[in-house]
Amino acid sequence: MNKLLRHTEVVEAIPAGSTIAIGGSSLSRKPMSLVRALAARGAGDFRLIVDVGGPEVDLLLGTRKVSRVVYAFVGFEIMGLAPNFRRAREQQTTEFEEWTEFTVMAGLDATVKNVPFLPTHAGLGTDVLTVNPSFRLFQDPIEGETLVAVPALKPDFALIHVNLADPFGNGVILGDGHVDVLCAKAARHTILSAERIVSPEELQRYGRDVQIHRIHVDAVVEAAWGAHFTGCAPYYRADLAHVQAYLAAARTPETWDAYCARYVTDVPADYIQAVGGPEELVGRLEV
Amino acid sequence: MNKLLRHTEVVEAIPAGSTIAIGGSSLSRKPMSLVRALAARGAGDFRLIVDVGGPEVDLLLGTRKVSRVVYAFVGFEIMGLAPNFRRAREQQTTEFEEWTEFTVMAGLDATVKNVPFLPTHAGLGTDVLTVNPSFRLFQDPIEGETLVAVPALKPDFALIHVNLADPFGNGVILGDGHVDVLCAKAARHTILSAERIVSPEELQRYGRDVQIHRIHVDAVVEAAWGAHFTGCAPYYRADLAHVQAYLAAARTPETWDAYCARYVTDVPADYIQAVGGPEELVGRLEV
Amino acid sequence: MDYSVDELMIAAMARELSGEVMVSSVTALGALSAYLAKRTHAPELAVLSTPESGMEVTPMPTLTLGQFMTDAQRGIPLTMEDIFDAIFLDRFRIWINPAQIDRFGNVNITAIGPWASPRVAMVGSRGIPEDTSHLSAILYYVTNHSPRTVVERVDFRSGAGYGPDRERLLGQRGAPTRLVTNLGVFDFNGPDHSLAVLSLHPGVSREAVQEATGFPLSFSDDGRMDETPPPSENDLAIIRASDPLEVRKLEFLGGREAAERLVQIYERERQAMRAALWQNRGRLR
Amino acid sequence: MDYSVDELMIAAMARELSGEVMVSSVTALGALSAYLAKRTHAPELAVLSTPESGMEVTPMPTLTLGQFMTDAQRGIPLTMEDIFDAIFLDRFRIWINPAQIDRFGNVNITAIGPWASPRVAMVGSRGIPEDTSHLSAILYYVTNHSPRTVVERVDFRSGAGYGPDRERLLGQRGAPTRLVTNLGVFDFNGPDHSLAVLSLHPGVSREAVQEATGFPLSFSDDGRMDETPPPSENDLAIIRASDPLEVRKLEFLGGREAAERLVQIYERERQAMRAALWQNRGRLR
Repeated sequence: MNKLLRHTEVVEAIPAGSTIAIGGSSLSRKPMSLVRALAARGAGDFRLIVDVGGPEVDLLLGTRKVSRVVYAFVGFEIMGLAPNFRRAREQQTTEFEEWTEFTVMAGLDATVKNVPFLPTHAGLGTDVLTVNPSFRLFQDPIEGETLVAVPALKPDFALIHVNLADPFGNGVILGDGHVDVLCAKAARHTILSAERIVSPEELQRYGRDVQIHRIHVDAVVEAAWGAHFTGCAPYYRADLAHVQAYLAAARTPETWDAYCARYVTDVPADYIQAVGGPEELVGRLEV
Repeated sequence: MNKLLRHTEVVEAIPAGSTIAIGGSSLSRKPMSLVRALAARGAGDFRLIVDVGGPEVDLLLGTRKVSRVVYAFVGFEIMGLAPNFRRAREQQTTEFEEWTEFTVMAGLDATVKNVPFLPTHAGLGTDVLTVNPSFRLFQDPIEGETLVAVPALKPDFALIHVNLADPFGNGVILGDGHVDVLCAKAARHTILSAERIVSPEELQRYGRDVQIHRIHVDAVVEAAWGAHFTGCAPYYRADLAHVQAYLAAARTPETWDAYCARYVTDVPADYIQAVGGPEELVGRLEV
Repeated sequence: MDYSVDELMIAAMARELSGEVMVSSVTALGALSAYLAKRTHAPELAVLSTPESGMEVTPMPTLTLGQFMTDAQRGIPLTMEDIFDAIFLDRFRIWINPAQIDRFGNVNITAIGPWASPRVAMVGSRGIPEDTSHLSAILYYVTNHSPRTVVERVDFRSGAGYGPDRERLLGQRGAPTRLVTNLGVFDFNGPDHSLAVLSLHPGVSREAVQEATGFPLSFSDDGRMDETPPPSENDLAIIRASDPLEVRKLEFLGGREAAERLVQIYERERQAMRAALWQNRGRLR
Repeated sequence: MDYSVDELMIAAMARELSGEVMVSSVTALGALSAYLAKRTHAPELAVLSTPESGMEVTPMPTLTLGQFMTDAQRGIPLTMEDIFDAIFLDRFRIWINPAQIDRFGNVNITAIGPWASPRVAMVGSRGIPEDTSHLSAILYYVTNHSPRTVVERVDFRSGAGYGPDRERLLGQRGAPTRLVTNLGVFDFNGPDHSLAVLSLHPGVSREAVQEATGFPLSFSDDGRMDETPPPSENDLAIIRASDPLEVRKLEFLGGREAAERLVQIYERERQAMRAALWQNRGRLR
């Protein structure tokens, strides 16, 4: 029942070509240590599913690990556009499919509910329906209204970063939950990274903040600062200084390669030291 | 913004013929004080929607306030069958429509999601589909599978009993939530009864236990012991001694009339005294 | 070793549970079999204390205190959505005790007689249709195996057994897999997926079980019938320690006798819970 | 009374908010207009501190601290499901700032140029399709009204304005109702539901706004154009007290200047939050 693994063990268990749903939302609680471990390995061709994506999508695109992205949003919020996402979209080096926030949720929920689709009005009158071939208009069988059929999204894996987890895979999320519960339920295999591993007894003190249930979880990785450079409320905020460095590095291939060598490829295990060490991080990011 | 009302004011605001969804589950956290107030008034013809129903449905049927019931279950659990429900079903004095636990949830959720139906496999191969004319089989537009279309359930009112509420309609549920959040969202008007009214500041200490949000709530009634004779965890358990008295009373018209005179019709305001007074209730029911 | 039929059934039911799945423990026999399985061969089970909460607790058979137990033991609160999602994802198990079960594993908790004009209106299908369209293990038990409970054909299908509807619409999803009664253990591997005896309880003859059944039963071909293994000493110790008030016996009693026993248990179970609660005060309530 | 255009816009935006609805406050102008409305004419608003939580807080415009604010002020945690349910039930309002808005209120945050081979790939439609198919008030703002932002026709419809698709599929559900820019306030009551001027900000001429707009604007028939009411002294006091770091100014800046200001605010906003957090320690974290 003990599901504790190392980053490398988890990453080796994810085959190239897998469809991977990623939790978090833009600059909040992205499973960045797992994503860096994926970005550092050889084979990729991952098919990503994100609702509100950000640095995780951008980093995997920038390290050429992605063949396809289903997304409602990919960006860096107030900090601007996602540079590698933008490049891949404009140069058409990767396949993209634009969904919307609720339809990504509905697609995951359809898988959870074991139905081929869920219906909605969302998307009607927009060009999402024009460019996304997965959606289908249909007449509902009760009232005859025209609705959008949102097809089931079926991730092989989900990557989710939580505040606390026990070794069995129960996870506590203290801040906003985003779509993480849906990702965990919909994926065939769910991998949690957690700021801290605690005993089941301690974890069960958190009541309804225990949002991820072990019956949906396959592996747990301990990862202090595991969401960095996104934030992990209420422990630490997003590191906008690092975001700026990232955005600057993404401008040219040379600076990008240097960024990856420093933070991703060569020293993934020493990432926390590379970004300044725990003390400096506490000083800059703890609230 | 202050939504505090008395039982009588609330009950007067519910027109005869209304469709009423009722929260709670069998012998747990049924809004019995509101139900007694409804049972004590003149006109009825209510159309009830319950997922797992119990004493609330039975009492309203026994006092002839109901013209139609949508239900997945009506019973008294370990204590046996619901006597007035059983009688009304067997004597066909009321219209019934049998649904299932998830399909009642899906029907309410369809209303919340503003779609005419939601799809499911639940019910296939059972006689629920044979006897319930509201369900429709259809071919899904993605895979062509045969699914059940669960039509939207549209309650005019929802009655929900919570542990704590603030005067604006935010409500705390400490034990199991049952389908109460769905009822509150789906109904055009939601009425909360609460064991205790607290300030917003106190209520907001409860984090994710604040399950009912005021944007979905129209009225709040203070009702200590408001779920009696069902239970309200973690405050008090179901009163099985009273259940036995209720079941015994329901055996003949005379004893039933006496029960109603004592506990429903004549003295609804003095109900807590009629069942023994707060001290005795604490002694028997607090855990 | 002395044991009673409830204990034999609980041990037999426990053997059917395994895997990292939520297990509902609504009835006493369900709760005890889940807990016994978890304490013996299946520690990975996620046993619940109520129909929708209390994951990771030690279930205690109870009449009214499931949610209090969640609190006392800091069980993980769930939602109805969590429960049905686990059902749709086949990560849920429940022992269901129907009023009627038929030759092909259709079950009835809705009505005796026609639905619209029932001779006895029972409770309504509850969540059985969801289970019998999704789970890969559908588990039934009956405490009073008789021609009135194990019938040729149910009056109403609250849960989908085998038959043309299943073939056309569901396939194996949610098909019945086991029946444990006070006489034996059964599966649905007889002709056309009909009820077949897997084992008979000690002292139960083929004739006795056939007589108690409303249709011709299938027996294994070699004429030798396995005997249901009795509960071990360890099984019995676990069962009795977790149900000192003997809530499990209620499911075998009828009418007045059940009512009297029930009132006694109802009074006493609060004491047990209070002791547990006091150990865990301090949580925000 | 001195005020700047951000304050004028916030006051104009606040006037559009009322009713017992959740109000998203993702952007600084959105947060401040929601809070101003709540403090003045619409105390019933349920203002959020993040896209999905913190109901019943005092929103503070912030770059990274929304969830911390929920915690500090014990805001009510919500789920994404709660948010979209509120949208589908028309109990939600949000001020959206699109990259492009066109004559008929279609908006674009997805791409400049064709979707499949964009000149500029932006962010993706996010939740705008949900809003523009369900809400009875759809509120847009633009801080740099120009022929590149207020255009004849958007390159991509991330949100549904008026047009044949709406007529056929949506009717009034989710139709655009207001646009507030740095030049004026607009609705969609021009010919065929096209953009029409409701009021111009003090000092803005008809010619100036027409010149900044990529298509012929509708003006009211009598030739007299209302002037947008300036923020009151009370409005200004509320705005400035709730945004002492002037996060609201960032939305009017471009490139390098924005980046520098942003770093300063980012450092300082933590101090403000820490002070608030310390007042509320003790909650289980």
